[in-house]
Amino acid sequence: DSNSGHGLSSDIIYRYSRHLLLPNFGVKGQSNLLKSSILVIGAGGLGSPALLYLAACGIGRLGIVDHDVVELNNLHRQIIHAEAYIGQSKVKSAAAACRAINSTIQIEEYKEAFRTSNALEIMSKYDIVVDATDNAPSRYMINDCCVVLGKPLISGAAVGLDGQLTIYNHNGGPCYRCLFPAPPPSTACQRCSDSGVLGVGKLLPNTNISSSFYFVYGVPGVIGCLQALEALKVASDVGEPLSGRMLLFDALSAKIRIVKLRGRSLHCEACGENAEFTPQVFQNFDYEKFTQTPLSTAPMKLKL
Amino acid sequence: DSNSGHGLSSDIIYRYSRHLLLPNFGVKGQSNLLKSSILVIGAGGLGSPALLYLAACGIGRLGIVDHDVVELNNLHRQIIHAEAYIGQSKVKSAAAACRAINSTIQIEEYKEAFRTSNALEIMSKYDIVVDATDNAPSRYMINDCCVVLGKPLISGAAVGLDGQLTIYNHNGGPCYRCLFPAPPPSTACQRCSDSGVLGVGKLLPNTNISSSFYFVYGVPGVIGCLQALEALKVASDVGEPLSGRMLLFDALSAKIRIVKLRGRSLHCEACGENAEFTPQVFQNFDYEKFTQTPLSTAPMKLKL
Amino acid sequence: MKLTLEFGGGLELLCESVKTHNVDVDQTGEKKLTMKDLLSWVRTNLIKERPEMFMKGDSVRPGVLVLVNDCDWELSGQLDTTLEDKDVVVFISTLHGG
Amino acid sequence: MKLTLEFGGGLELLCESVKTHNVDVDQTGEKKLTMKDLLSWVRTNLIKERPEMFMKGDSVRPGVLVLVNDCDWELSGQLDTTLEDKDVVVFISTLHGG
Ligand SMILES: [Zn+2]
Ligand SMILES: [Zn+2]
Repeated sequence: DSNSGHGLSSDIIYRYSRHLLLPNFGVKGQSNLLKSSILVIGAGGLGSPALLYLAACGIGRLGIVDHDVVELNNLHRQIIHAEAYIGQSKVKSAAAACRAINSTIQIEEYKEAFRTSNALEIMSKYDIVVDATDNAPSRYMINDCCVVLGKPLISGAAVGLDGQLTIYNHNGGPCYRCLFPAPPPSTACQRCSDSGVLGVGKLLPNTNISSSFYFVYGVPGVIGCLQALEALKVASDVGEPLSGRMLLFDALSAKIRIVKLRGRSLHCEACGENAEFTPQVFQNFDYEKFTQTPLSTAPMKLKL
Repeated sequence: DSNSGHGLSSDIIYRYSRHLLLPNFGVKGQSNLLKSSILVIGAGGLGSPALLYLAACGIGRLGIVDHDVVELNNLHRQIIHAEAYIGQSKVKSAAAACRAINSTIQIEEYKEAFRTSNALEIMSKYDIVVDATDNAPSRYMINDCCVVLGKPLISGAAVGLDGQLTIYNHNGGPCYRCLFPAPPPSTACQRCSDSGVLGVGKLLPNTNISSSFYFVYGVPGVIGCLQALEALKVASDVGEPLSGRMLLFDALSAKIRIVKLRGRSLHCEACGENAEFTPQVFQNFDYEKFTQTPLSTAPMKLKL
Repeated sequence: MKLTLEFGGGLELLCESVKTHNVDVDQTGEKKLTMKDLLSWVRTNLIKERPEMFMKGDSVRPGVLVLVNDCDWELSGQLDTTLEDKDVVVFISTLHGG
Repeated sequence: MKLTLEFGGGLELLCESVKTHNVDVDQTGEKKLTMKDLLSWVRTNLIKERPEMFMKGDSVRPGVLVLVNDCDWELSGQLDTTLEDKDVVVFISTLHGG
């Protein structure tokens, strides 16, 4: 591979030629991507498309965290996982898929739950964090860790017919705790597999089936794609990232709206003026107790 | 694998358990999916996510048509193709990826251009057609073939910052020719690789970079996901498919709007009352001449 | 005063699964209608079950984002925000799933 | 008469890349403004280049979809469609890429 002043080999130039053709992006923008590192927490419904697009686009170093194992009943929508990996870690499976589409980037595997005990060490190695998890305590923990370490957080969520996307802790914008200082009641914290914000029993009978399909995979697919896009904007330092704004996707009425959020709160316990959220405080914080919700639960069983 | 009255093996039940939990869908809906067959024409930017989600969801038989070969400069956004397939047919590559995530479905490979000479024979074997191609003559040809054979057509398109999605020739709704009886001027027919409806020179300088990213992959990712969703609605015969309506995605303003289209036109040359669009007429129709645009062109080269 | 109220993120389930409500809210006297007034109107007239999933004290429960004309209500004074005819108020529950 | 005009699918490039135009179109006499009138107004006032990419004869060129208040103009009478104050008219070019 020959270099000709711009620091990119001819293979790299050919691979990303569509990027390089973009004005204001070009070699500089692609070099920024290749030099940047992104940590994706969660390799499920949101993480699947996000990881594939991030690997394809040429993020230099990609970290993947998940403690789960690939199960047959994940495969109907977690499109990054191949059958050959059933019973093996989701991280190993996702990493193999990313390497297969782009061997020129570095992929780091964390086959463990993201917890206060390992969070600081893992996250400190990355520039940007993508939250693709599925429960309330993880969302608070990831936010606080980003604040402690000063990392921008690309946060996506999908339940039922609704999707949400924003960037926290970036460019003077708010963090998750600025918006939601107190945790919601634990009945509103149910996990993805429990089918909806207010419980499966209420959601489904009132939902028509075309909506139900979105529920199964449409919303995570779309939000996961857009999470990768926002991460790319931050990594390449071009474009206007979705900071201080939130994208709300309503699949039922097929509406996307972007709303303006408050700025960073002076009184925020994590990022406010008098906040004392040190690494030490973070490591001793009990997120399960705070949200009254476990970090992981046993999967639901189906009997026919 | 044991059967217990509902005709689905226990492995199948476990794989699709999230689907089976949906009311109004359940075993019947999943059986419909497993019995149905979908032909996806084009395994590029739109086809990549569409094929992965269709395979994952359990469409019984999936056909893939494409004459192209995987090239290194496809990989930055055509996330279905692994490096190991560079230089091999896109169909072979896409089929391998689909089989890897779901070996229980049947996948049929057509490593050839979709042309009037083979179109009727190939398409007649499928219930539903997904148009994921990138040029005007193919869009007219696929439409006409669907009309001749009476197949619903899930049509997606993505150029620059815009995406469009609708179902043609379904439930009394219009076909592509009902909407667009005459082809657009050939200067408006440029291919995806030529960067935009009105040519690369005009589009890019006026486009900011955050938009340019959508151009690279955001729009095809989102539209491809939604094409799979609409195909699923038709295949399972539940929900309200996007027939007689069109979804317009404007990535710049992050807006999705759904508009109401005209009904089937009595005067349509393909599907109208006095139309004589027989298989014979179809096979002799010159789509390249009609649209003044070639079915395929040499890829653009980049020099730095 | 005519207002459009929208519920999302699951909150619509508290009002019979209807997401959009075009409502007419009476004002008493000369005083402008505030978000505080509106919340109590919503609780009385729209919330059909489990009001504790919508309100806590005289504000919304934790985890609910309130938007007045597509802007976070923190920017317009929260409970003291005054409303105008044809304003659009959105109540959305933050999501955790993925 | 106040109208909102939107251009998409690349047609915005003919009007200096501006997608949304809030315009005020004068009516002459008592006659209602029709889409035919509007097209000629747009051609004169908004289209800055290559008018043949927008119009053909006195209608839009093939491949352009026209929507009046989110409905295909075929449903309202095409060129004869009469417009009301605050109507939204969208011109969108069909896309072929993928
Ligand atoms: Zn904060
Ligand atoms: Zn027709």
